[in-house]
Amino acid sequence: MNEAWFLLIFPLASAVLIQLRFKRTPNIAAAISVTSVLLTLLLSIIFSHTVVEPATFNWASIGDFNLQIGLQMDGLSKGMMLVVTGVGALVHIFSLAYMKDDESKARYFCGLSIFMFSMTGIVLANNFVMMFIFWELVGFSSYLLIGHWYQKDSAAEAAKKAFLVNRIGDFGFLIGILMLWTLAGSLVFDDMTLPAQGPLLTAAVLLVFCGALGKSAQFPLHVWLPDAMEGPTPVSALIHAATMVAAGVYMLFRLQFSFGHEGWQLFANNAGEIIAWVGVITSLLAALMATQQDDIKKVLAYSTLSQLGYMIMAIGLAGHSGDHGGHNMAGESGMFHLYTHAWFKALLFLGSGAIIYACHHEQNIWKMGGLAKRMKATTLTFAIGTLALMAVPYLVSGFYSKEEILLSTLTAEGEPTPFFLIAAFVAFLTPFYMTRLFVVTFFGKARSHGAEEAKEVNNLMLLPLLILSILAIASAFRFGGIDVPALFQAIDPRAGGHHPDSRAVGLVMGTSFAALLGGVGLAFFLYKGRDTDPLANNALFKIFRNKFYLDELYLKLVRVFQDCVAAIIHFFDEFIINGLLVGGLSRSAAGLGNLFRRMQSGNLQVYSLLFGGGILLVIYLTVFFTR
Amino acid sequence: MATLHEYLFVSGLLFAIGLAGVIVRRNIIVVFMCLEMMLSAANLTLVAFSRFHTDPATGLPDYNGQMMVFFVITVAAAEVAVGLAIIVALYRARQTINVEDLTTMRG
Amino acid sequence: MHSLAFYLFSAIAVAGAVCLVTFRSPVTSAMSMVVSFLGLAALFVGLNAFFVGVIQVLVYAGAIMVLFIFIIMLLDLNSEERSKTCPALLVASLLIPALFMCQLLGVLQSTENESPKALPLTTAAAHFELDGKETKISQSLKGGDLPDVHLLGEKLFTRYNFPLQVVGVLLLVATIGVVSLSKKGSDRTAKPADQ
Amino acid sequence: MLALLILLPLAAAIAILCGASARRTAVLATGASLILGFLFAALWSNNHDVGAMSLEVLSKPSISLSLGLFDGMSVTMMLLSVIVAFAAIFSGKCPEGREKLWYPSCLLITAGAIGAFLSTDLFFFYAFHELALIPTFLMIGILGTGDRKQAAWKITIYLAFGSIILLAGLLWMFSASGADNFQFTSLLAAEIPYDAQIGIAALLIIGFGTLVSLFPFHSWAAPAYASAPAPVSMLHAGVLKKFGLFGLLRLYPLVADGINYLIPWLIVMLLGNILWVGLVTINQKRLDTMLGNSSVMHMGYIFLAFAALAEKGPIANPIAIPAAVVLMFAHGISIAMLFGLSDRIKQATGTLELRELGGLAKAAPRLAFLFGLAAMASIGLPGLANFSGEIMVFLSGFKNWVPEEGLSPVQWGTILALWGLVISAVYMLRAFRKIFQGPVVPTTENADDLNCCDRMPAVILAVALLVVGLYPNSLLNFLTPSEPTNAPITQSDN
Repeated sequence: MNEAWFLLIFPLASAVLIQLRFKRTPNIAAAISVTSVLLTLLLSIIFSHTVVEPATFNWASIGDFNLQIGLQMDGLSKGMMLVVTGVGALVHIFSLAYMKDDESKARYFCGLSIFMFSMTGIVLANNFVMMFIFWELVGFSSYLLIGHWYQKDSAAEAAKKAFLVNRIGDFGFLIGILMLWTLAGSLVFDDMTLPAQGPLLTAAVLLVFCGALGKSAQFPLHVWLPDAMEGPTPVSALIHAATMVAAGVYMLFRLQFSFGHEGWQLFANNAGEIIAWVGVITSLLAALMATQQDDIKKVLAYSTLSQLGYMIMAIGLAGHSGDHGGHNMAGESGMFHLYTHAWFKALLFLGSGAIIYACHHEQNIWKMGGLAKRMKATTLTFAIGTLALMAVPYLVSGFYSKEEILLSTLTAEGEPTPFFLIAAFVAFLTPFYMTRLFVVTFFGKARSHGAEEAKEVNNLMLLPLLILSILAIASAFRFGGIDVPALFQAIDPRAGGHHPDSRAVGLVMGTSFAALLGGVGLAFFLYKGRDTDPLANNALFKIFRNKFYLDELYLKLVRVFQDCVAAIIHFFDEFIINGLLVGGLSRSAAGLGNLFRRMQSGNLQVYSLLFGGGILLVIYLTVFFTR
Repeated sequence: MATLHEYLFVSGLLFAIGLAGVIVRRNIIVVFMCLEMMLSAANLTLVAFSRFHTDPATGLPDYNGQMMVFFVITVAAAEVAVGLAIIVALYRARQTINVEDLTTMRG
Repeated sequence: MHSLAFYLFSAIAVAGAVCLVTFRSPVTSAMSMVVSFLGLAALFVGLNAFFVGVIQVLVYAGAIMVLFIFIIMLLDLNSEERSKTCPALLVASLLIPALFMCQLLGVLQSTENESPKALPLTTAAAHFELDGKETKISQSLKGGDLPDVHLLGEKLFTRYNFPLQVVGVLLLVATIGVVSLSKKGSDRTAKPADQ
Repeated sequence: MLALLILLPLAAAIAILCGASARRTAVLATGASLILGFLFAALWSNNHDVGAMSLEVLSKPSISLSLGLFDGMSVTMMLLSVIVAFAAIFSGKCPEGREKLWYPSCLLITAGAIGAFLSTDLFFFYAFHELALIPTFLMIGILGTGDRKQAAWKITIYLAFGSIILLAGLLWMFSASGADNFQFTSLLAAEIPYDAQIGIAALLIIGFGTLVSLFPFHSWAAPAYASAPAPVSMLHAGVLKKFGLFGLLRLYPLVADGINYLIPWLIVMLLGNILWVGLVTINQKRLDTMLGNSSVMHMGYIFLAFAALAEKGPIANPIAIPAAVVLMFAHGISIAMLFGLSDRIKQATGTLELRELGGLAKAAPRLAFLFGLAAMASIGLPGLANFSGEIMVFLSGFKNWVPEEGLSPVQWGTILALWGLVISAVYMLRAFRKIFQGPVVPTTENADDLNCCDRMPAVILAVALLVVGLYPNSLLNFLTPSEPTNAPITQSDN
């Protein structure tokens, strides 16, 4: 047996054990879950620098048709595994403290283990069917974890919404898989051949992208992610910031990666264009919405959306960027941003978790304030995360990856495209809303009882925060013989040796630096020392606050659809099919039956008469008629 | 000598008379007797064929037909016994054996 | 059988049957049925079916008739009242047998009539010899008699042995059924069916 | 040997009518058939000749009572029958004093279903199914709930209508084939002229389709299942209904061209099942009618596999038949589990109205877990049997896609049918959300959870779902004619 299977077996075994045996002993359950994730982390570290044979296992076979569960052990999956298990392990540890007193702790850890199992499956999948299987399972574990506090209506609704929205994306995803199966000749990534350009390929790529649309919460299917913040905060950090939502990006890049140097051609058509536009629009809308959120987790959720939009845009631009010595700058920069973003976004979410925990489950930033004095270590780590998200030049990892994405939005001649302009505007909005968040939360005076009583969280929570803040700074660090991304097997566009001309670099550097300064400065100016949001009554910002009324629109659409269409169909079903078709049939049967009933007068003489007539008829038919 | 058709005609006539009786009579015992008449008429047909279609091997009457008659008579005897017992039970319960009053079978 | 005897006995049988249907009193009906059955028995004998003729007399004219009359007496039945029969029923009761007769005549028209062949008694005797030895049947055949009962008995106990036993069981079941039906005072008979 | 599977329930039914302890006898008999069923399946995979028997009942036309495991499809359906039968009889709660109707009826349905799947003679194949329908009507009409009289009438009229059309089709097929007996082997060896095939195929699709609640002949199913006692719903929706699909797949080679001609119609009908009935399902306000409609809806996927099969035949599309059979098995198990557990919900809370329920997971976590498992299976969550079937159905739809020719009706059907995945998720999650999640309401406050005994049938069904879901080859091994090659390819060349 291939030892790589243990990557899947440990979390699965943990989930099964907890469900079957340790439901009543939450502490043991937690211990099992943490042990399993630490073991997989250890394995991932070992595997990342050894050669592991690919392993396959026939899952469903009919004649010479095989659906396999197979493990892809290349640089991309190994690097992603390190991110997944790394963030996973830290979140598990954080959860030990955060969920200490929860009454269904065992169920929580069981859900986490299922999630680790499914996410590992997505990362290691060597074919599309396997990826789809784990894709669905990830959605399911997310459903479980969002709905952890299922007795809250909002949590139950959010879990349902997440699952359903993902299902809508998967509808397209599966069609795309089916089409690519024939077009590329195989479902196994390594066996695929690049199909010829044409409308079918464009359609197939777009349909596959639908999967990413749901899972990575891109516009217009982004609505589930902010609601998903109803789940416990560590879950938000693990699933809804660092790993699961990145699965869409990972899937698209895996598809591109499996075609090798020619992979970019997949996106060298209208599909790539559309994907890039979807990404950049999501990025812009989410950033605008983030500027007006009051819930600390919601701000972070929208910022996640915005960053995912960046990544998706980069993947979509792969077709423009082309091949440079075996590297595709745009696609790789998207993947690289996924990698750096995972660490600092997990840090931010866990940090917000610590704050929420300290403030007795208060999530509104306007009811916090002054926390910098009371929670020094948390403030420091949160600040590092914020800096990374703002992409402060040269200091933090976020800068390097965002720089690469912005570079890839330029044309080959270094001219700015519409993508660049919008992305630069988002780069201005990001520091703006993060500064707003930071200033309101940590400075000024405490605005609620919970915030006044806040005190530093315990070491079990601080440890993951510290590790993550180190990674948030260093994960993109490549200097003087130390190459952290290589250590993590991360795809790094800077490793390709492709050097854009200095004019382009200058343009990007200048723009992003200006955007950063502008954003931070404006936010400081607006929010320093405020108790309420000065922009709250502005009509434009109201739209942002209300998420462009998209939720309401969808709700209305669904309601119209459900109430009208379903009612019409129900009407047809009841009256046309049931009433006329069947009713007619049953009425005629009943009428015939009535006629026969009349004949059953109970009078023996009539019976014998009929009997005699019957005999005559039989004789007639048998003797005379046939002749 | 009488021919086959004559026998069959007599048999048919008896059967028809029996059938008419079954239809028209209201006393259930007489109806029953008419039924017996119909059975006997059928027996006559069987015996006639037994005599006229002789066994090709021996030239003697075909006794398979008469076996049938034998069994018909036996079953008829059993039928009469049970039928009359039922009539008696019916009469005890309903105080009538007029078929027009016995309409429990009405649908 | 001479045609004259055939016509005579057929007339008796038919007349008995007509009386059975037409007489209003059940006792008279029963008596006319006896007459009819006796005529039938004679017809059987005329067809060389002596045994069947005999049991027709014994079983029908004897046992069954007695049973009928016994029951009629037991229940102390009166004659049917007049003119309660619905005329449509009356017409139908004539029409259906008439149609039936028409059909029968049609069939008889289209099939070939047969006259009885004389029974080749002496030549048939050879078929009933066992290994060249004479049997009772072959003996009486040679003697010019038709050993009706022997021939029937041979069939009955060889080829029709199994049906015979089944009929025996049937009679047993009928007997038990009759006993249980006529048990007085049991719930089944005491309870009116729908009153 | 195989006759034991039919005789056991029949004998148990007679024994119960004669006064044996009802529940114990019934459970013992079905338990024994469960074990026997697995034994036979194991024997069959070693050596395909397992206890086949044949008894000639009528010589001209030759009709024999022939039982045998004709192929892997029969084995799978036999397994499904014994599993669901045991679960249904074990989990059913008989009303006081009605044991002599309840258990023998269930046992008769079981015997009829198993008989139909084991018959290798067309006549008894049909006759056993009819045998199983009679107690179904009785149980719905006498022991049902709600509007039981009307539901019983509806199902009677519908199924009688379907059966008559089916009978006409079968007789036509028999006479057109020129076979001199009703054995499947001799029937399938025959060929039918193309002109007759279309008519026969249409009759078979309508006849079998009505029995499987194919749109637009589906409206008997939901009210009947809703008012039937739980074991009857489990047995009928889980097992007996599959008879129609089984028959279509079995007789397909005879009318291959005819069905190929009718594919566009078939696609429209199956999309009616998936999309139309799916939307009707969303609109249901009660759990039982919702489950009834959902079982109708899922039949569409199996018909989709059938359409994919008919497009190019079983050689060009080897996935279609196994896909259909796996999905039949999976759906049978999952719907039986859902009906069984919804009965428990009713007993625990006294209602199945969705708006009167809520937060039941608090009082009855085990019930919630098992129901959630079954609901997730029905949605098509990977790792549970339904997904294995559904993914293969969808793959079979695209197996013979020729991109140059654009999308054929089957591919369009597959694409539209995929939307059913969203629809089923909508109604199932909504029901789960309404019943088990949210704040606790008065009806669920003091609800009882499943006890050890109640859990057993559900656990057996859940294990079956998990085994086939986690490792579909466990079932596919029965269904592949030759040994699978171990070559690491995911698809054969197109």
